Parts: sequence; C-alpha cells; structure tokens
Amino acid sequence: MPEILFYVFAGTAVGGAVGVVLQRNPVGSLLFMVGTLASIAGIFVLLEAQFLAAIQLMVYAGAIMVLFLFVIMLLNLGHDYRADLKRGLGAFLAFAVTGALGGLLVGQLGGVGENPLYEYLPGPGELDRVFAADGIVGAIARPLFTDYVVPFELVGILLLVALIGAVALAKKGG
Amino acid sequence: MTALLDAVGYDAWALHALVWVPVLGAIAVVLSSEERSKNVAFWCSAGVFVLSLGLWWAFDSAGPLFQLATRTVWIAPWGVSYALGIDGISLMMVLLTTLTLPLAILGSFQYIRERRRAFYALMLLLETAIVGVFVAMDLFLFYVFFELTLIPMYFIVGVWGGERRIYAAVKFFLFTALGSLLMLVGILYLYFRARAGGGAPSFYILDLLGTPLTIAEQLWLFAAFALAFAIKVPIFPLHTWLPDAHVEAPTPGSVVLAAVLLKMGTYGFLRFVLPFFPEAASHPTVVAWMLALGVIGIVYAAWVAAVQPDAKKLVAYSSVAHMGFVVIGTFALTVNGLQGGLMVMLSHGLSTGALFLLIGMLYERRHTRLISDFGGLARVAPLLATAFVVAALTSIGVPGTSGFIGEFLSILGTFERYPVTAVVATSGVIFAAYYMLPMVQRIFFNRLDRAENQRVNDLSGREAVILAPLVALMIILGAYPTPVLSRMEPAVRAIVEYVGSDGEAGALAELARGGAEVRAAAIAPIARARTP
Amino acid sequence: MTEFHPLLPGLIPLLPLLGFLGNGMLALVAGVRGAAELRAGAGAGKEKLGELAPPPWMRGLPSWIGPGAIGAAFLLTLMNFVGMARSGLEAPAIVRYWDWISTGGIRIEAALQLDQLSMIMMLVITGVGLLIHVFSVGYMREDPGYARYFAYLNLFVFFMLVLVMGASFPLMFVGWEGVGLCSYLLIGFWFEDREKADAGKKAFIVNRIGDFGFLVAIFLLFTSLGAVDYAGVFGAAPELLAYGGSTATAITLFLLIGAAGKSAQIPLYVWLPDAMAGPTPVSALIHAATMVTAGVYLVVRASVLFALAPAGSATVAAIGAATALFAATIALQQYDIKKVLAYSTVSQLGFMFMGVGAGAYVAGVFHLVTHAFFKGLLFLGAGAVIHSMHHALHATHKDWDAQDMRNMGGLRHKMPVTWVTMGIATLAIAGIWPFAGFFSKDEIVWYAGAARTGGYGALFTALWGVALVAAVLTAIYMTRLMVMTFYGSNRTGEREAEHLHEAPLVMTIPLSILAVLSLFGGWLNVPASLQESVFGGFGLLPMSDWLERWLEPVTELAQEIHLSHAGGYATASPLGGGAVLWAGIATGVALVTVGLTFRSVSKRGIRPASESGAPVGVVRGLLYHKWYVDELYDRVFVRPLLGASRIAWRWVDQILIDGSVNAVGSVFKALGWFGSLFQTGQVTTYAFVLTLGALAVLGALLL
Amino acid sequence: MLTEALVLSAILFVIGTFGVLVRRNAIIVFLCIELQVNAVNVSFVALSRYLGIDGQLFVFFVMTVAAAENAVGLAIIISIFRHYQTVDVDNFNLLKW
Repeated sequence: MPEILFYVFAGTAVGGAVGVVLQRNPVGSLLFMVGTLASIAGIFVLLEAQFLAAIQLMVYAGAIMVLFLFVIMLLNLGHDYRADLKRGLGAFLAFAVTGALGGLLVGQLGGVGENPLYEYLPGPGELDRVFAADGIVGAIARPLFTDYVVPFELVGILLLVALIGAVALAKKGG
Repeated sequence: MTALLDAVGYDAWALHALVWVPVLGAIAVVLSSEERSKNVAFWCSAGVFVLSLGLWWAFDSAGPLFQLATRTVWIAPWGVSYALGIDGISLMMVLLTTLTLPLAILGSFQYIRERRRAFYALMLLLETAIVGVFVAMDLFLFYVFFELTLIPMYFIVGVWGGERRIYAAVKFFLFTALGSLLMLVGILYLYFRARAGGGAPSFYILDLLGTPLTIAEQLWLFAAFALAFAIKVPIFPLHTWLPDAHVEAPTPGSVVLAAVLLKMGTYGFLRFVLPFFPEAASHPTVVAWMLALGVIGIVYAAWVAAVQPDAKKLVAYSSVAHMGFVVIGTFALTVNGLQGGLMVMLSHGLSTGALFLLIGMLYERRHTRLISDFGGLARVAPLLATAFVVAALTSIGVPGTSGFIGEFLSILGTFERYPVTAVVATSGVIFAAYYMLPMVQRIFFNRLDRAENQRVNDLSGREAVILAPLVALMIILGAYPTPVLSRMEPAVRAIVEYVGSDGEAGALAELARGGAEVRAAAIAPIARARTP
Repeated sequence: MTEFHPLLPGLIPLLPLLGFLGNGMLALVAGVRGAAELRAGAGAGKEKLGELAPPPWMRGLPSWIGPGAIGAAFLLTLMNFVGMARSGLEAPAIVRYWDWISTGGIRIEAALQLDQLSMIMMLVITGVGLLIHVFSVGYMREDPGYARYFAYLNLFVFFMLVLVMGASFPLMFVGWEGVGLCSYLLIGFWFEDREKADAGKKAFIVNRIGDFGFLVAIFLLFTSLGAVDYAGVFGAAPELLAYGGSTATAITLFLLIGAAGKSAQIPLYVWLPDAMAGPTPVSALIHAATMVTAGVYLVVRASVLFALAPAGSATVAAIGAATALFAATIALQQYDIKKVLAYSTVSQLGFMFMGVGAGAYVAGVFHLVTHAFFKGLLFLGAGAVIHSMHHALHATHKDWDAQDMRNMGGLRHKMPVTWVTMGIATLAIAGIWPFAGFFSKDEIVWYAGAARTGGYGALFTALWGVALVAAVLTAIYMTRLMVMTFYGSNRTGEREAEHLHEAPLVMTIPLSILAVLSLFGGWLNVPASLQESVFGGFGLLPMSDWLERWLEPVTELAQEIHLSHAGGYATASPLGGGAVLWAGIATGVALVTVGLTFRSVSKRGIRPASESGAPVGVVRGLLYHKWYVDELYDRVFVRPLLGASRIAWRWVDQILIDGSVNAVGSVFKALGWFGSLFQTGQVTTYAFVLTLGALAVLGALLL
Repeated sequence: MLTEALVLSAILFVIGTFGVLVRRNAIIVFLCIELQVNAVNVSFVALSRYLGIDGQLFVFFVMTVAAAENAVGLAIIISIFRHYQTVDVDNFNLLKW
C-alpha cells in the first residue's frame, strides 16, 4: 500500500513539476507548483516525516506560494507570457545538459545493490527509536533546542534581516 | 670633524638610523596636519642628510673594504640576517640619496597640493628603501629593500602624476617587477647552491661570494640578475618605461627616480653581478653585448632626445644616454672605467635632478612642458636660466663640471681595453650638445614673444635654496673630484682585481679582509640563535 | 743667469676668474632688475624689450673690473716674462696645485706649466685681450648686458689661460672646451635674435666635433704612452712611438681633428663666419686673435708627436693650404665687412697650419702673434666702423645693414684714425715690407716650399704654389675691403653721413697701439738670412731670429726628430732662388696686387646694398654663396641626422620597442577579452555553465 | 523505498534545473529554484530514515532559509521590475559590470 501511494504521489509531483516548467501562464505554473509541493508533503508522510509534511503544506504550499501569487498579481504579469519559454538551440542545449545530468543521477541512484552507498546504510528503523522516545514532534524539537540551538537562533536573525531587507528593497522610491 | 664624530660615538648605529629614521618621519607625517606635513617631511629628510654627512668622515679609505658593518639574525632557519655596511661605492650612493630627498621634498612644496600627508609619507618610505638598498649586506635584505622601492614610487607616479599616470605607473611597475622576479629566482638558486657546498644557510654577501659555479650556471644567473638591473638602469632596449614614468611623475618623483633610483641598477651590477659571477661578467660575448648595448644607448638615446617636443622627455632620454656611459665604464672592467661610471652616476644625479627640478619650476609657472611654448625666458628669469645652463652644461659634460670627469674617465677606462667602442661612445660628446643646446636655446634664448612668458617669475628664495647646493656640487666635483674618487678607489680596485682574476681565491682576500672581522663579530649571535 | 721662479702663476688665470665672478654677480643683479622691470611692463608691449638701461653704477663697475682683471694678469705675465727672459730657462717650470683627477688608474694634476711657448701665448692673450677689453668699454657702453658681456669675456680669458698654461692635455682640454663655451655664450650674446643664438649653437656643436678628436687623442696618448702630462708624453714619445708609426699618426690625426675644429679649418670651418654674429670686439679677441689660434698652439705644443708622424704633419699642412686658398676665394665676394674678415681669418689660420705642418713651428707661432696684432686691429677697426654706421643709421631710423660695405664708402674723412690704423693692418696682412705680416707670412711660404726635402716632396711643392696664390688673394680682398669702406664717395645717405664720426678715445687708443704692433711686430723674428738684405733693413732691424731662439727649448726636440729622419730643409724654393729673392718677389707681387686692386675696385661703380642684387656670373655667384658648403652640410649631415633621430624615436622607440612591449601586454589583454566573452551578465548563461560544470564534475566522479 | 525516493529527487531536481534554464520570467525561474530545493529536501528526508533525525532538521532549516530567500528575492524582482518594467531575465546583464 505505501508503495502504491508513493508512486501516486511521485507521479503527481513529477507531473506537477513538468507543468510548472511548461505552463506558460505564471499563475498556472504556480498552481502546478502547489500540486507538486502537496505531493511532496505526501511523500514526506510516507517517509516518516509527518512534522515536515505539515510544515511543507502550511509554510510552502500555503504562505510562500501565496507570496508568489501576490507578486505576480502585483506586477500584473498574467498577460504577456507567450515568449516566456525558450526555444531553439538554447532550449535544446538546456535539455541535453539537464537530460545528461538526470541520466547520470538516476542511473547511479537506481542501481541498488551495486551502489556501495547503500551497503553502508544501517537500514530503516533508525527513526522509530527516536519517535518512540520523544514522540514525532519532540524528536525534532529536542535536537533543535539543544544541539542546533545556535543555528536555530541564527536562522531567526536571518529571517528578521530578510524581512527588513525585503521591506527596504521593495519600498517605493528606495 | 673626526673629533666631533668620535664625541657623538658615530658608528654603525648611524646606518640603522639612516634606514629607519625616515620611517619614523613618515609616521610623524601621517600624524601631523595636512598643512604641516611638508615641513615635517623636509626637516626629517634634512636631518637624515646631516646625519649621513658624518659617513664622509667616518669612512676611512685606508681601512677595511666594508665599514660600519653590523649583522644581527633576522630569520634564523633560512640564514637571513639584517646586515648593514658600506664601502666607498655605497657611501657615495647613500650621500647622493640623502642629499636628493630633502631637495626633492623642498621642490614639491608648490607642486603637491592634494593628499600631502600621504605623499610625504611615501617619499620618506622611499628614502628608507633606497638607503636600505645601498647599505644592505645581506642579499635577502637587499631584495626586500629593492622591491620596497617600487611601492612608494608606484603610488607617487600613479596618484600625483600627469594625465597618463596610470599607464606610466603600471608600465613602470610591470617592467621592474618582471626583472626583479627573475632575480629572485637567481638569488634563491645562488643561495641553495652555496648551501649545497656544505656551509650553513646564509644570504650574507660575503658568504655567498666565491660560491663555486660552473660557467653555464654563472651565465644563467648573470642573465637573471642582469635583466633586473638592466631594466632599472635602464639599458637599451629596456628603457621605454623611463620616459613615460618621468613625464607622468610629479617633479619630486622624477627627481628621485632619475637621481637615485636608476643608480640602484648600476649599483647592483657593481655590488652583485660583477663579484658573484666574475667569469660570466668577463666572458667575451657578455662583455661585447653589454658594451654594444651601452654604446647604442648613448648614441640612440641622444638622437631620440634631440627630437622630443617635451622638455621632460628630452631629459629622460638623456638619462638613458648617461647611463650608457656607466654601462660601458662598468663592463670595461678597468679602474678608470668603474670610477668614471660612478662619477657619471653621481654627476647625473646632480645634473639631471637639477634639470627635472628646473623643468618642474617652469611647469609650475607656465603649466606646460612643451619646448615650443617657451622662448626668451633668460630675459625675465636670469637666475633660473643660469642654473639651467649650468645643469645642462654638466649634463653635456663640459670640463670644469662633474659631468666631464665622469664621461672622461668612463670612456678612458673603456678605451684602455676596447678602443673602438670607446671612440663610438666619445661621439656621444657631440650628440649631447646636439640635443641639449637646442632645448636651452628654445626655452631661454630667442625672442621673448609670448605675453604669458613675459610674466614668468624668477627663482624664489626656496627654489634658489634647492638649486644652490646642486649647482655648487657640480662645479666642485668638476674641479676637485679626487676626495670622492679616492674614497671609492679601494672598492673599485677590489672589484676589478677580483673579477679580473675570474674569482680566484687570492683576490678574494682583499674583499674578505674587510669581511673577516665583520663575520667574526656577526656570526656569534647567529650561532647563539641556532643552539636552542 | 738666475734660476727662474714663476711669480704667482696661479694668479694669472685666477684674476680673470675673479673678474668673471664679480662681473657675473653684477650681471645677475642687472638681469634680475631688468626682469622685474620687464614683468612690470609686460602688458605694455614688446618694444620695451632689450632697451632696459642699466643704472650708472652698473656701467661703471664692470668697466673697471673687466679690463682691470685682465690688466693685472697682463702685468703679472710681463713680470714672469722678464723673469724667464733673464733666467734662460731650459726645462719648463711646472707649478703643481692639487690632484685634479686621481682614480687609482690615472693621476692628473692641476698644474700649470710655464715655458717659452705658453709665455708667448699668455702675453698675446692678456696683452691683446687687455686692448680689446678697453675697446669694449667704448663699444658696448650702451648695451643693457654690459656686465654680462664682461663676465663672459673675463671667463673666456680665464679658460684661454688655462688652455695655454695647463701642464697636461686634459687640462688643456678644460681650457679648450671652456673657450668654446665662452665663444658659444658670446656669439649668442644677443640671444633674442634667433640667428645669433643659432650661430652660437652651431659654433659649439662644430667645436664639439673637434673636441671629440681631441678626446680620442688623449685616450690614445694615455694607452700608448701611459701619461697625459706634457713632461710625461714628450719624454716617452720618442722612445715608445716609432717614427711614422701608425700610433703616432693616429694620435696626430685625432689631434688634427681637434685643432681643425677650434681653428676653423676644412672641413670644420663653417662655424667661424657665422660666429660673426657676436659683438665685434668678441670677434677680434676670440675669433681672430686668441681662441681660433688654439689649434696652432696645440700642434706646436705637440710638435714632438707631429715630428714623429710625418703623414700627420703633411695632412696638417695640406688642410691648412686648402683652407687658406678656399677661404680666400670666398672672402673675395663677401660684402659684409665682418664676413670678409672672418674668411680672411680662416685663410690666415690656414697659413699657420701650413707652417706648423711643414715643421716650421716657430713660423706658425710667429704668424699667430702678428696675426693677433693685425687681425685684432682689423676687427676692432671694423667694430669702430660698424659702431659709427650703427649710430648713423639708428639716428635716422634707416633699416640698412650697418655691416654691409656697399653702404659705406668714403669713411676716411669721417674716421681718419680708424682709416690709418686699418690701412696699416691691411698692408701688414697683405705681406708688404716692413709690416708685421710680411715677415711671418714670408717665412711660412718659404718653409712650405723648403719642407719638400722630406717624405712628401710633391705635396709641399704644390702647397708652396697654393700659398703664393692665397697670399695674392689676401692682398686683393683686403684692398677691396679698404677701398669699399674708406674710399670713394659716401653711400650711407646724406642725412646719415652727418652722424658718422670717429670713435671715442677709449676705442682709438687700442687701435693705435695695435697699429704700432702691426708695424713693428714683425721684428720679433727677422730671419738671419734676411737681415743682411734690404728686407732686413741692412741689419738695422733688431732682434734677428729672436722668436726662433726664444722658442728653441720648446721646439728643439721636434726639430731634432725632424732633422734626423727627414733631413734638413731645402735652401732654395721649388723654382730656384733663395729666401731673399723670394721675399723680394713676394712683396713686389703684393704691392702690385694692392695697386691694381685699388684701381679696379675704385673704378667700379658701387651701389648701396638695397640697390644692388646678388652678384652675376657663375664664379661670383658661387663665391658669394660660399661654394654652397653650408647648404651641402645641411643636406649631407644635419638633415639626415635629424631624420635618423625622428626615425629612431617614432619607429624604433615608439613602434618597435614600445610596440613590442605593448604587444606583450596586448596578448594578455586579448586573453582577458576572450575570457570576458563568457561574462554575458545574464543569469541564465551562468546557470547553464554552472550546470555544465556540475555535469562535468559528476561525470568525472561517476564515469 | 529509498531508491525510489532518491530517483524521484533526482528527477525533480533535473526538471527544476531545466526550468531555470529555459524560462525567461524571473518569477518562474524562482519557482523552479524552489523545485530544486524541494527535490533536495526529498533526499534529506529519505536518507534521514536511515541516518537519524538530523536530516529532517536540515530540511527544517532549508525551508526557513528558503522562506527568507524568497522574501528577499521577490523584493529584488519587484525593485528590478520598477526599474526596467520587465522581469525577463534575458534583458538583465547587470552582472557584467
């Protein structure tokens, strides 16, 4: 059952991603993106990251995408988008290079068993022990406020700076 | 005078002071106000000059070759030491430097109006570097000072220069840096070669002297060293940075560049190239090339100078011609030739320094350096004209001035061994008049037919004070150069004999005579430093 | 016979030097004052230029300092002369002062040498110099550069004295170049005139060509003999240099280049006619009496070397003869009074060279001395004439040339003293008995022919003929000068003629003294052979061969060498006949020539310069244009040199050398430009390249 | 499921990269970058099952930083648009100087 669900989510994620790239209307792209993000949230759940899945939906698919939508609306970009997608040599080269990259990556990651990477992995179940001890949220919260407290504070400052920066940049007549 | 020196205990500390007092002065300049900085700089350099005067009497031409020598360990593992000392050649170069700097600084009072503190601090740093070059007895230390001269000069040309100052500064920097990098390779090779001989690592000149080298090695090292110095001299055809640098540099920069910096090249030949690579330096092919380049420089630069529309560029090319005399005198490897070359260096420092100062004064008055913009100035500025004519005559080498002594001796010394070269070089005597006199005529003689020239002022008191010592020295050295020559004689003789014997051990004795006690005194602290 | 102790010899050159310093100070003060006035009136206009009158005290002081210094030096020289004459000095007295150049490889002392030769020269320099200084007081009185003039003149005398008194060749060279320098300064004295400044420059540069030869000769002396002082050189030369050897010949030929430069001999004579741009007393002192004879002095001083090199001597004589004839021909067709005298000087110097080249060193010096008298006189006389003409033309604002003889004529009534004294000088230079020139020139011509017994018989025979022709030409052009200037009717213009008047006493007294010397100067050296004849005044003329005997200690060694290798001189001229006969023929021919020329020129209708064009006819045109030598030199030397200089700068320096340097720079610039092509500034491109890079890294890792 | 997740991550990443290269609209380019970021997140999460909770913490941080980045980035786009009246990345070559 999880495998089937995984493939469904994966399918919609990839399909959404293709849509993001190919859809000429920015708003359309954005909607495909929301779909992709939601699918990825589903995959997170399947991969035992329920907390992240929630954040993914709330922060990413919710807040950030709305921010994008705001900007598109603000700049009134919904009309002239026909020339947005590149064609010709540039597009071909981009396709060739990214295709080669993808081929390499997929080819490498897909060959299970032959890949020495997997041999050193301890096997799934690592998370189960942590969840059993602290609960799903606590498992993330404990290291976040102990081992990672300094980066956590720094990220807070970063967000503040970004906030101020965004205001300063977008302010009219700045 | 010696009694006075004894009273103040004049000794090796004077050399340290000569090197480092300008740095202190530079700090003082930076800390002082923009307005007062020029006075601080001038009095500092003047003080250094007074201090350096003591060397003249402290140096005993009957004493050991290197005097007032000291040596302390600097970077023990590499055998780098902070070693200073002077022989007769360094003595004259140091005096020329310490004389030129205050005059150049005094000559910049009008010209430099922006960022004075920075300018004067750089000038004083330059003094440190140049004096350091002339008194360093350690090859590593020498190299440090040699490169250090580049930095202040680069900024002096690049910041306070004329319109194309960036081009000139970069050209100057690249030319000289290229040469000195190759020399660094040469220095390191020599160092490791000397170390391979089994001795303790050392950059001390007297330790490196007599390092056994095959003739091929000597030739390669000669090339590496000679290129660096040839660019600095400059020897034809490596001279093209010079006119650009001179024309773009502010007056005090040109003065220091011409009067002192160029001498670092010829000094390098005398101090390092000849003694380190005697076989290469007396190799017939090498000598033939160097003489040919020297003679070409003399004639060619004179020709090029003759058709320059810009007075400063004309004088710049005349420098190339003068340095040609130094080159032939040096590579003739005779006592007269070397003495003559050194006299040309001194005389050129005086006369060309004065000429650049004078052209700078004209520029301050008329804001042009084009010869054709002047005419008849002798009528409105007789003192300036007189000083200019004396300097020009010294540059031409009229007897009675120091210029004649130098040219006469250098060609005479060349003639002793290479008559044909010397005869061609003698024709430079004609060409010197061919480029210098028309300039004098077109600036100071002819009709005073331009209104703006009629308002030109004569020398101010400050300017007269700058020029008076230079003019006086040109005449005095022309009438009685013997005190200078006799102080340089032991050093020159040692070089000639040492190179003439292809670096045989016997001739080394002369050089080492001065070195022995210095080394004995200096090795002790190094030995202490090595034993933990 | 007492031993000769030189009396303060150092003071002799020092006095003019002090005079120079004093006058120089005054000149600078005057210059600074003038400059201040000039600046104050800078807006007012240009006509004020050069008319700034110096204050009275500025005029008085130099008048005393200048001639005073020379006068004192002259007195001191006279005292030394008397001392030397009494002592019968054999070896030169050398007074050492300090080590001038001492390198360890060479030692040159600042030492003065007093011997018979330098004494004669010193007497001429200070004596004639004094007269010319006094004359200048009158001549230059009005000039704003009065103090400067005397400063230069004193400096000149100083260097000239160093030249003749120095005890070594380098020291002589100091004086040699020093007088050249003063000549440069004095020719260009009125430097606001471009042509005059140019003439000074030309003189200096041409002289430098000669100096080049002198320098090389000094180097040769040092390397071959190991000495450069006279005592050392002449002591070693007979032993170390082979007679007629290549070293001796080379040394003498290089010395000859030097001498030819200073003494205006072919091919380096071109500067002297131009040098007439200087004030006329300068022409008299420097370009007639003293400096230009330095070449002759040099040859006589180095007589030992020349005696050892017969080829060198013959070249000297040949060049002298060629110059004597060549310059005389040009003098025939010049109208500028000073130009005639200038070419005459060149020609007479040629005579002297011929004499010393023939080995007759005494005859050369003899002619040098008499020439100093009569040519100095001629120039001063010409100066008086020009002075007068200038005043007359200036008074009426006529822009005629004050020096053009076509504008003169009939001046003998206006300027009787000048006329008489110049007449004496003309007779002297024309070689008429008993004037000074007769004895000296006759001796030279005689020796030119008599030297044919040596190695170069045919050459000297020919030179003898040339000398005779040149002597005849001398009589012609000098008579022409006198007639055009002093005879006939005045052509200056009626109103101007009223302003023509005799020069003041301060000028005529030196003229008179020189006239006396021109008259009797020849008696210094009446040859013994002539003494019993009418030309020797039947023994009435005193001092038979005095100069010959006086100079014997100096020339004796050279004469010995000459005698032992080349044999004695011939006793008859190439056409037969002895000295007395040819003296008679010479003076007869000279008299006839003077007479004929006087008649023919007087008859010629001469018009003022503005009304007469250039001379017609090929020969006259050629002579008038001085054989086009200046033009030839311009084409062959000056312009090619300038062209080569331009090529050296524009092509070699800027394009070849700097170009290749910049080419290296350009290579790296081009590399940078190539790299910058990838910097499009577009994010997409960078992203693409980044991806490409990722692909490459990944590919390298995985494949 | 690890292999599949990683392959999915790779595919998403490549699609995102392709989008960055072929789209001209700066906002869409931004969106594609988000796609790449998410692809990486998938790998983190997938591997964290095997290596511990740290991977998830990383994703947490990535999301936070991405939020900040988006805020600033979009502000820049707005300010560029004000200046050029376009968000077409081909028209910008500000990086050249």
